[in-house]
Amino acid sequence: MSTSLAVDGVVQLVDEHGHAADPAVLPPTAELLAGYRAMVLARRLNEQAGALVRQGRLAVYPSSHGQEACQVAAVSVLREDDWLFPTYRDTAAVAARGVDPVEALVLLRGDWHCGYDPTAHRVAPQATPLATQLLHAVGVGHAARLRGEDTVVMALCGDGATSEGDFHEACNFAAVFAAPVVFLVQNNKYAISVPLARQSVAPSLAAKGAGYGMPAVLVDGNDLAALSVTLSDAVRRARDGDGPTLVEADTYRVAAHTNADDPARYRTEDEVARWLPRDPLARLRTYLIAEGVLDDAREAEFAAAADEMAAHVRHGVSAEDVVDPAELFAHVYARPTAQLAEQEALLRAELTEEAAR
Amino acid sequence: MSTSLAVDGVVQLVDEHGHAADPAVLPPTAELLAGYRAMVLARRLNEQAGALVRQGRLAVYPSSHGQEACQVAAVSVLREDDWLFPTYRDTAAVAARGVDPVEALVLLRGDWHCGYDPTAHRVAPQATPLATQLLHAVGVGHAARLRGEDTVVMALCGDGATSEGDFHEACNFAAVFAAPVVFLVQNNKYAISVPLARQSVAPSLAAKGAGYGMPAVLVDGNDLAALSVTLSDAVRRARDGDGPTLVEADTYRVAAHTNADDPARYRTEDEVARWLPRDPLARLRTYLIAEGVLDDAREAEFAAAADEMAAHVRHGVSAEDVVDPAELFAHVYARPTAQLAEQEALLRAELTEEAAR
Amino acid sequence: MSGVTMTMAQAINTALREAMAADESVVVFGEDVGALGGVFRVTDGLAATFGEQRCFDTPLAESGIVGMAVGMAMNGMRPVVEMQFDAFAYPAFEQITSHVAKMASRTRGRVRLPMVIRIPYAGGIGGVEHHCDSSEAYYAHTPGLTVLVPATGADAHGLLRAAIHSPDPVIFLEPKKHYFTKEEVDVTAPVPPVGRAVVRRAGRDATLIAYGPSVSVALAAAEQAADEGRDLGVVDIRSIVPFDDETVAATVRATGRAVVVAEAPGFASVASEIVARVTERCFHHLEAPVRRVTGFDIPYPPPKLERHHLPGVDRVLATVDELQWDAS
Amino acid sequence: MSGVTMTMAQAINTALREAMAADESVVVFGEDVGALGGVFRVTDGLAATFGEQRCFDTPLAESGIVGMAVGMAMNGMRPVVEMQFDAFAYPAFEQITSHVAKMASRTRGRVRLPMVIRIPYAGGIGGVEHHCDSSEAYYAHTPGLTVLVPATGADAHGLLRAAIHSPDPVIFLEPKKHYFTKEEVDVTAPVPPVGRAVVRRAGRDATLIAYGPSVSVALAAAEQAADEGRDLGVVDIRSIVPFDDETVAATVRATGRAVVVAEAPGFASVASEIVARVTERCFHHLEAPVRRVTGFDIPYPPPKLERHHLPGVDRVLATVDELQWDAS
Ligand SMILES: Cc1ncc(C[n+]2csc(CCOP(=O)(O)OP(=O)(O)O)c2C)c(N)n1
Ligand SMILES: Cc1ncc(C[n+]2csc(CCOP(=O)(O)OP(=O)(O)O)c2C)c(N)n1
Ligand SMILES: [Mg+2]
Ligand SMILES: [Mg+2]
Repeated sequence: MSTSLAVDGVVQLVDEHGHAADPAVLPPTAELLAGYRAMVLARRLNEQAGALVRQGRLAVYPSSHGQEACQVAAVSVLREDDWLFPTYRDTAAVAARGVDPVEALVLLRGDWHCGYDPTAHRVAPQATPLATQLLHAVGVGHAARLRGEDTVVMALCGDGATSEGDFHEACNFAAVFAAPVVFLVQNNKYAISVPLARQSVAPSLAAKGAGYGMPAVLVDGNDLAALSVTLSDAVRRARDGDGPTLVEADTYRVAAHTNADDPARYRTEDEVARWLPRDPLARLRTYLIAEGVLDDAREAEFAAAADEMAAHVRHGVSAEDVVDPAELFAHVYARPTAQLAEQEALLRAELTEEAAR
Repeated sequence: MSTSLAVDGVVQLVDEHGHAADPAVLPPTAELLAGYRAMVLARRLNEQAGALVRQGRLAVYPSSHGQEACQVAAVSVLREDDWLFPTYRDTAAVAARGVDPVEALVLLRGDWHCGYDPTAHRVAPQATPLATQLLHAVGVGHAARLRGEDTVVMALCGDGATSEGDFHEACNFAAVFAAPVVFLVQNNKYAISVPLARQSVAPSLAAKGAGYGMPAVLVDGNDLAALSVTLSDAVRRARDGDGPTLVEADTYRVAAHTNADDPARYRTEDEVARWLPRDPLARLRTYLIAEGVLDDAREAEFAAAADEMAAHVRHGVSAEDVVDPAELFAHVYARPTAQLAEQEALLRAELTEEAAR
Repeated sequence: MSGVTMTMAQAINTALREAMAADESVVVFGEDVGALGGVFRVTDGLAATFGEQRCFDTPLAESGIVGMAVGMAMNGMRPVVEMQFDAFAYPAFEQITSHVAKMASRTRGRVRLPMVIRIPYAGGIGGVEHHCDSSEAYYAHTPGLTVLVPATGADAHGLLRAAIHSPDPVIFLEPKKHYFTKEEVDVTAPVPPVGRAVVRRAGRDATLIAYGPSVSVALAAAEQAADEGRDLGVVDIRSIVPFDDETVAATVRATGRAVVVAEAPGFASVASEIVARVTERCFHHLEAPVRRVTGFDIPYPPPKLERHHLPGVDRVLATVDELQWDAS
Repeated sequence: MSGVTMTMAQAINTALREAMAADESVVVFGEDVGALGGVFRVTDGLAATFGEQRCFDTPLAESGIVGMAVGMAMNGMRPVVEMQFDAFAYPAFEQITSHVAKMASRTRGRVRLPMVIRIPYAGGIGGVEHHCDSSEAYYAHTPGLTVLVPATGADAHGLLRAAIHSPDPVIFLEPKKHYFTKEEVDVTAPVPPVGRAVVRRAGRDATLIAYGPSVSVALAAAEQAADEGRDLGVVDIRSIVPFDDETVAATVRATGRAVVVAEAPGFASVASEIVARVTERCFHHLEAPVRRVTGFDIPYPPPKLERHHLPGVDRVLATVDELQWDAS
């Protein structure tokens, strides 16, 4: 669809009042309803994880509150054999992909660096060093192409991450090799405390696409319909061998960077308040109710699913699932070196002694 | 001048036949004549250095043959208190800036890493690690601005270097801080053996400017007049506090990457031959002769200057100007550490013993 | 001592303030150092006090930050930049090794880079991956860099003043587990010299050699050993480069036994270097080989397992026990 | 031995060819590795033989090359990438330390990265700045990396086969001064194991411990010492990580004296590590402290001065002379 590949202007299909200017270009209603349900779960996951942090049961949680449309759309446009490359903020997307959120939260609970099997769901570990994972995404995509597979890779990053050299190298490699990658930049206006104006003085982050010879789209990141259509187009191009696309999602980080952050130091409550009416859930809800496909029963059903997921998360995160410290040595090399075996033996002896005391 | 800031199309003022479509927009003839003279010297320096390599008196020389218009224009638009950031290929530009070419060739003769005083001429050391120097250029410019100085920094790099993360970070930092930097990319179509098509599939390298919110210009890199006008405009903008400009010079590396290179492995003689008629010296010569400002006497005068310079280079490069090995320890820290003093003593003792044998 | 009680973060903040007040050319920049005052609040209030020209946020790019600092230092400024966490300094590695470390040598001393790269460093705070690396070996191995690691608030203050004053580039490693440790700091004390270790505790039986976050561990171990009748000295290296052979070797010669304590993985580390150079210098005074208690040779563990990795008092004392006491 | 005379560059080329022929998932990429065949011609003809899908040039960006290799290794390939010169691997340092080294641990072994990073390495060729760094310490200190350094054509061939076959990421350091050294290489010899040192020369009086470009120096020193009546053994480490303590310690215990020879600056280096671990293991067998002959702690010198920096036979023998021969 050509509208979604227009660089000038923001692609928006459902406005903040839940109104669709041209319902004909919207995804099927069933799809939107499923997307709404997924956003309800994503929001609940953000809330539940936040609560667990306040209770001291999670060390830290970077919330995607306000960005749920991105979290859901990034995943819903993928096939099972496609890959997702999420960041630390994209736990909800990881969960939407089918990864048990309890496994995803292992990172933030501090048990291990990655709690799920990346190959099982084709979800890379949530990346902490900014923009670095975008290159891995290109490599995964290029490898698939070399084998003649039509796998597509969805690679996420933030507005801040676009300033890193690795963002540049990833976009350029993807373009030069026509790698099947969709770069989704969630422009939530902040990198911790640093506002967008300090990352870029370009008219948009999508404007960077031109420099790579890559189609780029600026889309309302709180409009699930617009995101779905735009990302689907981009995925189709990638799948067809037409190379990567850069998608900038115009959204907002409603919550603090993490619980450890103090946004009062760098932004006003007013600013946050101005974004609340653009909430991705509210507008789609309005639209779906108006369309007559969302009613109280359905809402209750979704809420129940969210409750169930939240209960599962609460229970799972609280379970004392202690990792054997010896595992620290187990994976460094496929076969532990003599040196690591020695160090493991030392630790084991200490632990035995500790236990005996 | 607005034409020179147009992104679409290549800025060209004097075509390869020496014809100027609109003489009114050309720089003053005296300036062009001086530029021609400087190109004659630059070409001669390239030739002389090449000869010294063949004679084994220089280890290596990356020639800017064919790129002399860039080498000269990059420098002629600068004020004495501006800064130049050259690469390994820009020895001719360094010399055009007033640095003794013998000092510049110290690097390639293997005596030291940088043979001239960067602060004396405001010429940074010729950079080897690609694109890294562009960030230094931004820093030098930003420091000047913080002190209220109107210094401008001319930062050079090649087409290959634009793929490096540091290129991206430098452009972005410069744009965000409105630093007084002119980025001049000499797009000579190759990075050693790798053709432009492997660096970028964008319509031009100038297209990258948009992603930084930076004006960008594509200019005929073999047209000294066009380069002078374009770069002067960019320097003026920078000086006026209007921030950086990206200038892509469309040129060609006529010689091998260095003497150690074998271009037959990756490009045809035909391709090179197609570029020869676009030679920067020939066209300006034609133009200046037609204008009646260049005659045999002048040419002889320029040739004599070139001869003199070449003789100076031959003589200087051949002089046995041995660096005291103890200097290896002298500059690592402002005050050598005890450890380095020990190591220096060891070396001195060895040298004394060696001499005694 | 006319000290004021403050955290290490405040001591560093104070040093920055003093340096900025004393010298217009001192500028502070990095990620989140402006309005936020840094994720550890080390730069708190500097932008407000000195203005956005003197303390400012940059785009999110570490190579960019260090590279820009190089240029500013080339042009008369004294930049003090912050890398947000140890592992996030790695994108700047090329700038650090190929330029920060080499510019003075490259230019025969004509261009020196008086700049400081501050790095919140090492573990012990339960941080997730990439937030707890001990990266000193990378810098210490790179000639041209000065590498300082304070262990106390007073040294954090004093050594940072010295670092900013230095004509050479300094990697300044701040043990983040001590950021909020309170201590009496005399900000009027003379600026300590770069390149001098300090004996934190005298001891006759054996010497513990430590730096940064491991100094407090070594002191606690010495305390406990004293209860058990063994008199351990503690040397705080403080300045990894330049290294103070004199102080360290003198102490080890006196005791004949030494253990090096450091958080970083031991292989090809600063601890290896200390073992090697102490042994070279004190060989015939040694009753036992100099031993190391370091982090394991593994990537930094997840928060819940870090206590197993980090050198603790027990592991230090167990190693001291192995120093062949029967032999002497 | 059914050997063929070839240069080390050809030996590596042969190993690449064999691996590519044997396994479709082996791909080679980097800067100038395609049509040009690499600036040292190590990848000569691979693109022609195996096609542009299997051997190709990338945009000029080292972090990009390594990062893309990580992704390809995550997805079933065995990438073998070339960094054009040692110092040009530094832009990839973050990818190497934060991902290449850590991916397996991060994912509890679920994602391993069978990839090789080939680096033309060290000095002795009169290269300008940034072309002669000895960077092994950076990699050896980083847990999760295997670090191999061949000293001979046969090992270059054999160890590269082993590296490509390894389930773990390997940093493969190729001593560029030997690229054009000719040697008989038996390409049918069994692939050597990773993690084993080799005794290149037996010797009773003292042991020279070396790797990569320093092995030939150590052998020449031993040769000369023999003329002077001193019998020096030479151990070639070959595999810095994993390290073969057994072979090294056994040899040193037998001689009681050892000198480590390496080009890299000595401070916090692999040489420091070897001194430390040999001393820890052989303390009571040592007649003298283990000594180091390394590069000075300075940035790599300009071409005309490099001979003063690099460990040479004279410096090695002078150091051997200092191993307290009177004492025994
Ligand atoms: C290479 C690197 N540098 C610094 C950091 C520290 N850091 C973590 S999140 C963050 C801000 C990221 O902003 P953005 O990319 O916009 O993503 P968001 O957090 O808004 O989702 C920073 C600086 C990091 N993780 N990696
Ligand atoms: C970071 C880095 N990587 C690799 C190299 C090796 N190298 C030297 S020149 C060159 C090609 C540069 O091409 P380009 O930027 O187009 O400049 P040109 O040589 O054409 O002037 C390469 C790959 C280097 N100097 N620095
Ligand atoms: Mg953001
Ligand atoms: Mg080029």
